[in-house]
Amino acid sequence: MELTVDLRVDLADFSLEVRQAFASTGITALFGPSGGGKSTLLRAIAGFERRAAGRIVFGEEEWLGPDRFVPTHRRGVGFVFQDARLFPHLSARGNLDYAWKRAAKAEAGFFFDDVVGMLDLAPLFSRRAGQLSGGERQRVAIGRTLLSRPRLLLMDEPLASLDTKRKSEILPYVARLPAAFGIPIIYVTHALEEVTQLADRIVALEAGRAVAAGGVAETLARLDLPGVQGRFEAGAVLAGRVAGQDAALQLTLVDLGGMSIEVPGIGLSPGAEVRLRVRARDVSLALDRPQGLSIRNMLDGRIVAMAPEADTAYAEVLIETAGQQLRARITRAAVQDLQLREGQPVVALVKSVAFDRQALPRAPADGGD
Amino acid sequence: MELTVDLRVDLADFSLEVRQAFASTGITALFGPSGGGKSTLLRAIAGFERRAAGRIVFGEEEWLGPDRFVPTHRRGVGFVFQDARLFPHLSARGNLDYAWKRAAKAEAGFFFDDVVGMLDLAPLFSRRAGQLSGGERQRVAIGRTLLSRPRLLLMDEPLASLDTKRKSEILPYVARLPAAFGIPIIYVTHALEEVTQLADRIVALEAGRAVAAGGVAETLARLDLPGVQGRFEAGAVLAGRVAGQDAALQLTLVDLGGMSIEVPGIGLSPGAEVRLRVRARDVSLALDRPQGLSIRNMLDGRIVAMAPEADTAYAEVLIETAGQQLRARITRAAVQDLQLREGQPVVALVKSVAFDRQALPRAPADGGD
Amino acid sequence: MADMEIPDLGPLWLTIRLAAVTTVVLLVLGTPLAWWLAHTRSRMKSIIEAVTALPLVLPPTVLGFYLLVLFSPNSTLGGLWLSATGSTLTFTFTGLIVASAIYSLPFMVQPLQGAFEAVGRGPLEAAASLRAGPLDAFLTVATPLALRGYITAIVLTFAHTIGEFGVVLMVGGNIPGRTKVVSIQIYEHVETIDYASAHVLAAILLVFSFSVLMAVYTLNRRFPVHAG
Amino acid sequence: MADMEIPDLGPLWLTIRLAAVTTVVLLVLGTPLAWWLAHTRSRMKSIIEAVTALPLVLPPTVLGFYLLVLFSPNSTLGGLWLSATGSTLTFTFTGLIVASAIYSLPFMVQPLQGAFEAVGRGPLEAAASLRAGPLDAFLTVATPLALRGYITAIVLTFAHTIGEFGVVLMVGGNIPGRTKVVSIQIYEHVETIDYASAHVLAAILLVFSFSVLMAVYTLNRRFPVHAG
Amino acid sequence: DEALVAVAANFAEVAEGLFPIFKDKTGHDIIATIGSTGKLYAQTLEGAPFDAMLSADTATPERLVADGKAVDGSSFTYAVGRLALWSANPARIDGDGRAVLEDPELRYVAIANPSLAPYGAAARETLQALGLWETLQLKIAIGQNIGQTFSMVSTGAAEIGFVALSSVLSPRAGGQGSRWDVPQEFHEPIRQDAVLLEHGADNMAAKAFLNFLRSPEAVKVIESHGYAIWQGDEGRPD
Ligand SMILES: Nc1ncnc2c1ncn2[C@@H]1O[C@H](COP(=O)(O)OP(=O)(O)OP(=O)(O)O)[C@@H](O)[C@H]1O
Ligand SMILES: Nc1ncnc2c1ncn2[C@@H]1O[C@H](COP(=O)(O)OP(=O)(O)OP(=O)(O)O)[C@@H](O)[C@H]1O
Ligand SMILES: [Mg+2]
Ligand SMILES: [Mg+2]
Repeated sequence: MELTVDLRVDLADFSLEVRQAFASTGITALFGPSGGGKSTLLRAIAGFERRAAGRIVFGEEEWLGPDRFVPTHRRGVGFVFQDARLFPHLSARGNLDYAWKRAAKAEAGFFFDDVVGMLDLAPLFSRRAGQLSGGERQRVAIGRTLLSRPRLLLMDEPLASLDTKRKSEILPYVARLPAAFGIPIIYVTHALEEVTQLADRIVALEAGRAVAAGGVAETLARLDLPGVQGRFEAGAVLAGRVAGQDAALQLTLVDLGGMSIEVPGIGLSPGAEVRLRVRARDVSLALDRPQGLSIRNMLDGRIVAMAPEADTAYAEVLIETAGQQLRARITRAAVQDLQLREGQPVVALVKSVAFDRQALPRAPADGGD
Repeated sequence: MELTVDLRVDLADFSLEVRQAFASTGITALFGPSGGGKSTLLRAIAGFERRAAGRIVFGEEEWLGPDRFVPTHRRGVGFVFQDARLFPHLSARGNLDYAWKRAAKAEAGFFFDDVVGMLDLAPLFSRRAGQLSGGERQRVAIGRTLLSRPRLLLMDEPLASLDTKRKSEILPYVARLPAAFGIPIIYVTHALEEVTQLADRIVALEAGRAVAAGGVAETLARLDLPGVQGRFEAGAVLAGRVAGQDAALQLTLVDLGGMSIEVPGIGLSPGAEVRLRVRARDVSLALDRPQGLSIRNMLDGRIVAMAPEADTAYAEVLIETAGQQLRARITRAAVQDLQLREGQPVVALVKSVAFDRQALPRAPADGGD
Repeated sequence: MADMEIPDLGPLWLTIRLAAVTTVVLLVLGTPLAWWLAHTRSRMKSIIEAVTALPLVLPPTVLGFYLLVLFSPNSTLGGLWLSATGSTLTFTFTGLIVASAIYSLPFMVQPLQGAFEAVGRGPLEAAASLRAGPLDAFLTVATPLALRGYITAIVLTFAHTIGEFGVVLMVGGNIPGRTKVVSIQIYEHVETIDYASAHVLAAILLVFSFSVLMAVYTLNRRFPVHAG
Repeated sequence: MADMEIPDLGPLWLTIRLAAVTTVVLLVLGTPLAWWLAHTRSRMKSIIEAVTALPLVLPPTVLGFYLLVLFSPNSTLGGLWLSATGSTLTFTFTGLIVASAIYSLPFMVQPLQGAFEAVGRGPLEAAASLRAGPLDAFLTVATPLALRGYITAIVLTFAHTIGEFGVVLMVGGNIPGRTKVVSIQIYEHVETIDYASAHVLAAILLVFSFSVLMAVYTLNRRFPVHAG
Repeated sequence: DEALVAVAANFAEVAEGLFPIFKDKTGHDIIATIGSTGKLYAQTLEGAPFDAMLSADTATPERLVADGKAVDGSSFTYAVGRLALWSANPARIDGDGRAVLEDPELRYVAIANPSLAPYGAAARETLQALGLWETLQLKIAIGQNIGQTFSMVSTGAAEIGFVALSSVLSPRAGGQGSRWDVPQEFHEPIRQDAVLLEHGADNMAAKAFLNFLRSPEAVKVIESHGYAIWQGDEGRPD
């Protein structure tokens, strides 16, 4: 069910004004600087923000309208809060049961154990919220929300307090939720890595306005996004199809439409669509194909745009390769040395290890971008 | 003043047992998986944990002993909490003033404006805690703690809720605190990036025990650390001295002891010691020096160790170069193709952009590692 | 100080019944009022809050006097009640309950309101996001989190109703078996210089109340709810 | 209902003084007790909590009687007091304050304890890390965060002391200008069937109390402290 | 039959002694509700189901008759109270009360509230008669009724006080202390009137009880408690 939002929220020194449709499947990343209004938008969608005016429609249901306000518990949204908000009077187990008891249970009961297992919650069962570490609290909160089987999942920086290892365990699970249970997710995060690993679409919020929205690939490829995020993490997303597997070396061959590259093994059958994020800082350029290098992915392409960044050592280079766009971030010194110009053919070198390990299948039902 | 800790804290299902000295200058990263006991240790040092038994000595002062318990406010520690803990009855400004009024003020008053400016707090002054976004709350909390001018600064994941841009603005400031005010910092984080950009030393906590401790370079170079962190972010740290600047191209030349590399301009005068973190995934290997490449840093070295990772596509390669160690993470496919062996001479290719932008001077007074 | 025989315990049971019923009635009525006061932004809030506390400032006998006038079959309210129920509000157990409830209202409402305000919206939002409807969230989240407020409210209401006698005496008329509660009985013993009986009754009352209170507080410690 | 002339207002001022002083005394004594109860892990806690509520369960006059025994110069306490201060506790304003404070203790302690428990340790830890000593943290953090509890406690104590007269009457001896408070005065008017004067005095008392309460609640709304 | 009789608190003990005798004699049950006269009046006015009232004064029955709440002509004086100056300390009062009242060491003298209790009014008249009312003003502690006044004295809070002789003579009081029986010419007689209320106009038990109060049997009991019997306006009781 699609969620369309045409909202205005006026707070003391801040106003949010967003008109946006959120696709009915997959994950939409809500992305943007701190104080941009991400939590406010999420709260309005959940029905926590009584100051919200406008319209919210989810599928056939009008949640907010001129004379209508559907309360949260009737919206069936799940909300993972920035501060976990566990119930302090219940144990971790009690918190999970609370959600589970009230869930709309169509399927069998294995789901409970499933969530508990994935988030490794069993050892925490007997603890109260006050006896959990920050990360543990957040894990319980995520589990609790999943167990309530929402129809729409709103997650406000759910993984910020988790360590990298945990995060990499939980991310794929979250990524599978939309397909597995047919629920869309709106996911607030600061981490571009999470965006590329999870999201099908991005909505970038800045100062209460949606400044960019669309498929992850297109949106990330835009050169003006760094303003939102800082240049360090910018990159582009390549779409392709699994062409083959090398089980021994744990590599997957991905066909980008004519050209192929190797990525660390992702267990997908040939033909599956994949999305690979390449950070601009992980792409090097060469004039010719070099030899004897550990870098094994070399993509022939052409420079389509070049933007030296004033005040820094860098230049952003946009390369067209295999009909897709790739960004490279190299030093201005290298631009000078190699005498790079727009239109010039180059070889883009991409370390295969630079691909996100959890590069994920696009949700099959998703035709959004 | 050095902090030595010989502590035991028994909680319901968890016990912390740490015997560790923390240097009197610079920043020590407290690092480890969620639930490892980082917050518990920090709370014990601050004097919040009455269940702590053992000894804590800070300089000449015994804070905890068999018959001694110095209360928090007499320890003069500043604490940035994982959950900001702003006073809800005060505005942001009120929170800052609260700290400032009670600070031990030796220096002039410009410090207040300094902190406010750096954290960009002025626009938030009139807001209450409930009217701030998650990131804004945390910024105010950091400012509040800095304004109290602690003698020892304890920070519990202070930047987890901040976006990359903000983070990159605040990190250098935090990094400068120990030198500028002569206070040591113990800094809890999950993000290895923050560790390398900030820390002089690491203490890794796992299941309540310190599993690794020492200088950032040595500790990160250890191959067993990935267990704590996940392999994706592992790397090594190179120490060097500024050799020169190229103002036009915004590059700084760093001498690693014989070999030199270029990093994005860091405004330091020649001779200054610097520390550069190189992530294993950013290092490529070549058999010979290649030509026509945008990668400009090529370090001659020798493979000292090689560890293929079972179940993944990767191999970790430890390289000795300029008397220091560098780690490379390349595919096992590349190891095969290039026929790499221990002892073999190789060229390590490091994209200069792969250096952390905020590579920072080591605190001058620091002789700890 | 002559005879130490056990005095008539009828009034004690009547008192316990009165205190229990009053507490329950006030729980039922005071909870929504306290909830409303804790969450409303209405301009009426301060006025209602002030009115809620007013029964306290009148001397009990005087409040009792006004309630007597209000409840009397001669008055509109009392007349309506009489024709609706067939019995009067004055000099009946029902009337005692109504009077006690009015007098003890602030003891119920004020602590509850404070507790609900301290709980805040956060946990309720969390509950709503887990499909708990308002009543569900109230019962399963707000109530346990406001437990300390409930204990305060119940203890103050219950204890105060046990000890109160000014209002009860006036409205109830001290009729044995119907409206003669133990506080009046003790009072009478003191007034009629039967100190021995007064001591015995007071001791029984204190021991009983102490036991109830201890039980309440011990249970509360055993199953604590902490906000921190 | 004859003469509508304004009755003697002396007792009203005395009452207000008594209520104010009692409230202040209880603030001073009740705060540390409530604080201790909120934070202790002592086994004594439940017992002290129960004892704190006990004054309520005795009828005021009866409590007054026992206090009279306790305060009388023939008793140890009363005798000590007499030799130490040169005046008795009975039939004096000081004695009234002590008696009122004992009786109203639960109204002060219980709401405060609840409020302190709701504040929790978090904000206090934050304050300590900003170099605030315990007293400082208490005054600048715990107190404002427990404001709602203070308001409840002060309102209940103040209002109840104004309305109370059983204890006051017994211990104070109703001496004009010294211990004759307005509640006794109204009571007298009702007892002597001088309803007109009773009405006037009750109205004055209600209007005064309502104004004070309104002011308190309105100020509280103007400068609110919310936990959420 | 059964009757609900409102009894002034000071007479409660006597009344309770009379009920069993009355029951033996007539078979009627009397249930007593005890309270201050003012309270009982207000309650009667508001419809309390009292059948008869043993008031502590004469004014209240008169007023009830005027209000139409009591049967006209049914009121009579069932007892006359005796005032005593009493101290719990056996050595405090020696003979005439004047000496102790004038004693500068005296801290407090307790009296009942003159505007509420007839005993209080009598105490005031006594002090006025002795010429001490003005000088003792700041030493007078006032109890709301004669029972409270007795409490004040018996606890020692007030060294002396004007209480009901019936209280002092009561076996409950323990027979200790010292007293001065105030001569009856010092004050108006403390007449306590009984009246049949409208509610009990047809109540046989109530009527019978009022009659019983005047029987020699009852009079004996009443007198034994320290009350006198009203002999009519012409003659004072001894
Ligand atoms: N109740 C409120 N009253 C007034 N202003 C508010 C209120 N809540 C939030 N704001 C302001 O609205 C803006 C948006 O806040 P919001 O919490 O939506 O940001 P965010 O994008 O979630 O940021 P973060 O990433 O830091 O959590 C902020 O500037 C914040 O200060
Ligand atoms: N009050 C308590 N009682 C019992 N167990 C506790 C208590 N506080 C923490 N724990 C447990 O102690 C362990 C360490 O907690 P701690 O908060 O120190 O972890 P942490 O390293 O800070 O983790 P995170 O990164 O998630 O914040 C956890 O397993 C936690 O569940
Ligand atoms: Mg937010
Ligand atoms: Mg922690």
